[in-house]
Amino acid sequence: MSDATDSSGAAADGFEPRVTAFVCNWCTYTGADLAGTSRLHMASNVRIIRLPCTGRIDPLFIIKAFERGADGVIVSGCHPADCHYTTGNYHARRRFAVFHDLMEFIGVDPRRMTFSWVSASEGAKWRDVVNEAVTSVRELGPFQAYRALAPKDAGVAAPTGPSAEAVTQAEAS
Amino acid sequence: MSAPFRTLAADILEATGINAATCYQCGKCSAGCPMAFESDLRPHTMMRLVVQDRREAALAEESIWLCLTCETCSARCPNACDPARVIDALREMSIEAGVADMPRNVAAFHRAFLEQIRTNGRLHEMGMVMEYKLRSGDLIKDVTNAPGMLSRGKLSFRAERIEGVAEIKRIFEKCGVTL
Amino acid sequence: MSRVGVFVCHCGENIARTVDCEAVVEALKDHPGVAFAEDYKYMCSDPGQQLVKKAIEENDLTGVVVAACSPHMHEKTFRRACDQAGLNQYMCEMANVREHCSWIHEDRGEATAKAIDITRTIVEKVKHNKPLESIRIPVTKRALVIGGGIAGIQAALDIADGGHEVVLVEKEASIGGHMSQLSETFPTLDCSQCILTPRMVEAYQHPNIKLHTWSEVEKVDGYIGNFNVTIRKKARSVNEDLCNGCGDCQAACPAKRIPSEFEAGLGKRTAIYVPFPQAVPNIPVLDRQNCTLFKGRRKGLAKDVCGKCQEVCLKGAVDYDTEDTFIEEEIGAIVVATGFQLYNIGREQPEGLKGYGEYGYGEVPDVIDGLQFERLASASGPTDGAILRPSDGKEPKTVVFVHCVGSRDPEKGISYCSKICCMYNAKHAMLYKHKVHDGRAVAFYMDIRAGGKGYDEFSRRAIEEDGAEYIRGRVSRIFRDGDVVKVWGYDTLSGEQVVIDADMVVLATAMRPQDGVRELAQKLSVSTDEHGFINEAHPKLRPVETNTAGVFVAGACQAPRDIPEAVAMASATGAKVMSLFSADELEREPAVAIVNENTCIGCMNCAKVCAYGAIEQREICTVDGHVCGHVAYVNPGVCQGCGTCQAVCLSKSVELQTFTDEQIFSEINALCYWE
Amino acid sequence: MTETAAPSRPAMTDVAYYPGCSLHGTSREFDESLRAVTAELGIGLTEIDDWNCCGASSGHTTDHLLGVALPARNLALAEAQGYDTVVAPCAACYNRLSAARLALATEDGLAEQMPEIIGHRFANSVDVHNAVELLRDASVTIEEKVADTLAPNPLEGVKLAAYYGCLLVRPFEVCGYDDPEQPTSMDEVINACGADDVDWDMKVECCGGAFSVSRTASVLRLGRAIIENARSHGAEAIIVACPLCHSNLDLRQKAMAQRGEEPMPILFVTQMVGLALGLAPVDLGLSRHFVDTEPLIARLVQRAADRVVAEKLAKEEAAAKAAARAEKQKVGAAAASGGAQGGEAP
Repeated sequence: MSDATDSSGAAADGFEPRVTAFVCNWCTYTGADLAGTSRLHMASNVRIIRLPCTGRIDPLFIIKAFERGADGVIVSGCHPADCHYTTGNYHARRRFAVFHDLMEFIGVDPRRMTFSWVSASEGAKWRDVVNEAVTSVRELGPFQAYRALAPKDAGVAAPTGPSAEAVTQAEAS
Repeated sequence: MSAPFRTLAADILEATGINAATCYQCGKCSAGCPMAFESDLRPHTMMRLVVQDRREAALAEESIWLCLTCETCSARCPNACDPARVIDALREMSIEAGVADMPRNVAAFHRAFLEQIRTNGRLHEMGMVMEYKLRSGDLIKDVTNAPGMLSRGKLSFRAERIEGVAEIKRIFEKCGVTL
Repeated sequence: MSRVGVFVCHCGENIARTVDCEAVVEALKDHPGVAFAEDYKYMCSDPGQQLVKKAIEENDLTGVVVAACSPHMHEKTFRRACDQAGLNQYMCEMANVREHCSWIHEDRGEATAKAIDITRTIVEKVKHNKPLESIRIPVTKRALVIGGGIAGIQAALDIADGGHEVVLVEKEASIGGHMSQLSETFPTLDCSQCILTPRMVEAYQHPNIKLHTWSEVEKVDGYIGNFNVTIRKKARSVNEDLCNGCGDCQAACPAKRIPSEFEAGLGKRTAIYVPFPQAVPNIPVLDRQNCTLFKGRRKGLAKDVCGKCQEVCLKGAVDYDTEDTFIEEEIGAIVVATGFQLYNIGREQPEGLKGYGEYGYGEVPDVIDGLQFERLASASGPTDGAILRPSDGKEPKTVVFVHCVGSRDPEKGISYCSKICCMYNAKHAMLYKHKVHDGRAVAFYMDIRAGGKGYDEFSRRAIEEDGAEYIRGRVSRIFRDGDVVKVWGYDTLSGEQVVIDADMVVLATAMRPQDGVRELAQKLSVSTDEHGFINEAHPKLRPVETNTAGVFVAGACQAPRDIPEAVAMASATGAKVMSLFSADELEREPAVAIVNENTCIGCMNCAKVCAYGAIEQREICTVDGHVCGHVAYVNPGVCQGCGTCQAVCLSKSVELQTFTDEQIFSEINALCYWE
Repeated sequence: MTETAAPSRPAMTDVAYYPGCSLHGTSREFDESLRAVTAELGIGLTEIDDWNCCGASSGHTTDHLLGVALPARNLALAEAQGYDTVVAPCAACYNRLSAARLALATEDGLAEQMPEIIGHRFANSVDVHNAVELLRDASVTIEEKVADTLAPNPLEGVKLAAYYGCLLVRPFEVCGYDDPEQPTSMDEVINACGADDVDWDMKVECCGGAFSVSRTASVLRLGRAIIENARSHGAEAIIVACPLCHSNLDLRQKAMAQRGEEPMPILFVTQMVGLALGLAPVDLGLSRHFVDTEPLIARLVQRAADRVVAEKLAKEEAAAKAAARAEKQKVGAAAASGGAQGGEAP
């Protein structure tokens, strides 16, 4: 299935997707550091938000990102069984298995989401995850479905907490 | 079936789902193989040939026709490599590749056996033995037993033929087995 | 209104090459809440740090963002600088524009744009940072060592010699573990007892070591530096203070035919017994399961049918009515050294394992395991060191040693290599040949794994000098055929089947974790692998730590280990414990979750997902003191700051400091916006 | 009695019967004895209509698909004829049918192509059992029947070696009804017949199977080892449930035997049960063997008769003793009652 509105799909000319990555501090963030120290070049569309553990990731973060106009989201943490916090990534995995189904419901093409495990030693894998995610989102085109939901003060002045819409969206699950 | 660029291991994997690389050559299979005494190659050496991608050697090997399919090797394999199944597959390939250099009598036996099934739907031992003798050429052996068999009512001259024999012929065709 | 200072580092050329640092400064200067922005060549250098401090003081900044390298690199550096300048260190964050930007992009435009985004995001986060104080936890300087084998003894001695109290808990009647059962040890062939016994005595007599034998760990509460441990002292029926170890009770006991655990079933013991002559402490225990008196009591007989041991005990130390007692200990650090047990080939197997039907399920009398051979070869063993086979006591002229029984056999459920078998098989072959000169020692192996100082030389010696016959191949079948044990093998090197009529077969069965390790791990909230071995925190860099702070692991309970390794690990845990005890207080980052009791609905979802058991339920009371509900409470000492609890909190009442929803949402808002 | 003592496995009542070619030919005694025994035990066997050869072992030896398709047709027929269980006494057939069942259940796309190949609808819904399984599950009934037979049980205390061979127990994934290395099911049946199972070493070693005709030399070598081991453990006969094993050990035994060796009778498990149930040897096809079974049977019957006599004598003796004791006591009691105060009771 694709996004809820017709506005997406055909890629706009020269469209550069904005992809937000939620990564854990111990595996993927460090893996991304390694990619840097190994000078592995990759697409520049991804912005990383550092969290202690994928277990910390609230699905609302992802919904919020889309609501605020992200075209794609990456969630990446330690490999199963390698979690710095023992089991955090298992909870995350379970949570996102559910969330993945929820996405179609809330009108986001699941292909806009990338879930992956990247360990601290997998700089190259991180590069591939980034490049693949960016390419596939680029093909999908800009994500417009939530534009309507955008707060009038679209920009950087940050409202705190999730917007009412996002919450209701999530609770609808 | 096996494209030239395909490794033997790949073909085995496709045919049997067994990754020959899992064999660590411990030899437990060969230690229990009842035919190891008579055949040049033993279960674990077969696995080795597959890993080494020595297709010709493996398919032309007489030993694959000396396997009793008693499954002792597979039953005791520590790594679930299932050599018996692999050797089954090697036999099939050997026939398909036409390099089948099975001992004349073993081949003859299988042919005779299947021929019986195809024509009657059931095995007619008397007919089978006849057929086998003709194909293999060793006419003397077992002649001594035949009379005993007959007198004990174990052999009959009349073959049982089933009604669905046409279906059986069809099965052979569908499976692409020609004799 | 927050006043954030932004400091953009060139990192020489590392950042500046692809990121236009001035442009970043320009972009951030007018960003709401930014009071100061400047770039510098080497921000981490001393002048760079001075620049930061100065800026903080002059512009009384409420927050600092350093756009430079990864926080894993210099976060500490700059937080210290802020601290020195009087700004709470947790108001300082790094914007990673090097590893995550300048180093991985070529296009200067793109890189700069991204650098601006990254920095802006962190600024938005810092705006919502709160001044935090690092957590300080007091440390109880007393260690608990679980398991009195060689690893446990070594750990206990090292810590005790370091001047700290140690509580050593052993579930058997004596310390010493498996090493005390061994005859001689590879590769030096020195007598195990001779090198171990002094250590046992030393541990027993050490003023800093409190020894609890015939005891088990019942309950573990608390956290690093502050554990509260309950120890179950199993009913011994012998008063440890009164008993003088004269052994009269043992002599008097009528039940003499009980298979001895210490002799691996090859010897017999009494119901009241000291497991072996050199036992420490030399105080017997009464095995109530096999005791005539207790059998009688279980039958409900009116009066006791026995009581010999009590009668003969001049000290009156025997007491049939003792019961399990519990002692509580305040503990600062825990060392787990529960060791191993041998896999047996029998029909009955624990979940996930299979027995060896092809080897007769252990029902062939002259097929024994490695430990049993140790007892046969031991001078203090049931045969006084003579190699005699169990079935008829004859001296075996042909002995077959089989490597990898269970080990490296995924089909039986054990995929790993038990590591020590190659060595002790070589040793057994040697010992046998030394004792039975005209005997024949045949070893079936898959690979000889003799990695270790003097190890390979040792196993070669078994072959070259002592004439052990090594045959490369696994054994297919072992069965009793009349007087001999038939062994069907295969020599993969000569390509021939081998059938050996052996008089005795010794199986090198796999090393397994002790039973009950999983339960113990649960109590300690440390994790185990699929086989039940305790997981270390990091296989390379934290080999003796576990994922629970303050709990360390030594010896064969972590993976198959030989004696030198077990001892090395034990000493390593000793060092870890000592460094933990070196300070009176532990300092930890305040990256912990806190619960808002006013909004918490007490669903305890958080507790369910917490891997550390850091969250407990707390009663809340009204002013007049009666309970009006429950809320979650996070123990800051135990919490490791993963934030999983926050993600599952229904009422958004638990919050991970340093990663609050507020902070993260503002990051998201800063990143994502409609053009 | 049956209710209370019945094992967890209920004995089967009405099942489809797949004899396989051997039981219509060289091993017809297996068929005869099975029919006789099941009739006695009240198990209804109905031969699958128009069954075909399962192809063992040449089928799967030469072509995997053929090795699946031939058995599949029979399973399909059983389904169509309304059965959920098939009994295949021949170990080879049992193994092939079960193997096909497993392959069809596990290998992707295999089951789908079956209808097309075999020309029948096919749901892979029938269970496959072997004769030993059938009898083991009925062992309680067997014990009862044996107890109820008037004639003395000729198998009482006779040492019999249960020979499983390969195809009954291997591979475990396929058979799985018994331990592949130390099976006990046939021993259970032996015990149910009142005989003693021999603890020997060749229970699951291969006898040379399909090479009976094509590589007689191998068969002689392997068969000899088996018979010797059974003999050395004191077995009076070897019990089998596989036509291949039977013909190898029975028909080839003359060639294996060395001078002066007592021939070792080879009995089908069903023939053994038949004897215990008191059925006539000829109805069990025991006259069809190459190794003459008459000496054995004569010996056993004689022994049974002697035993009965011995027991009878023993009973009478015991009765006499008891009477004598009773007499003594009467006297003693009289003495006690008449005796002085404090006279001790006997």
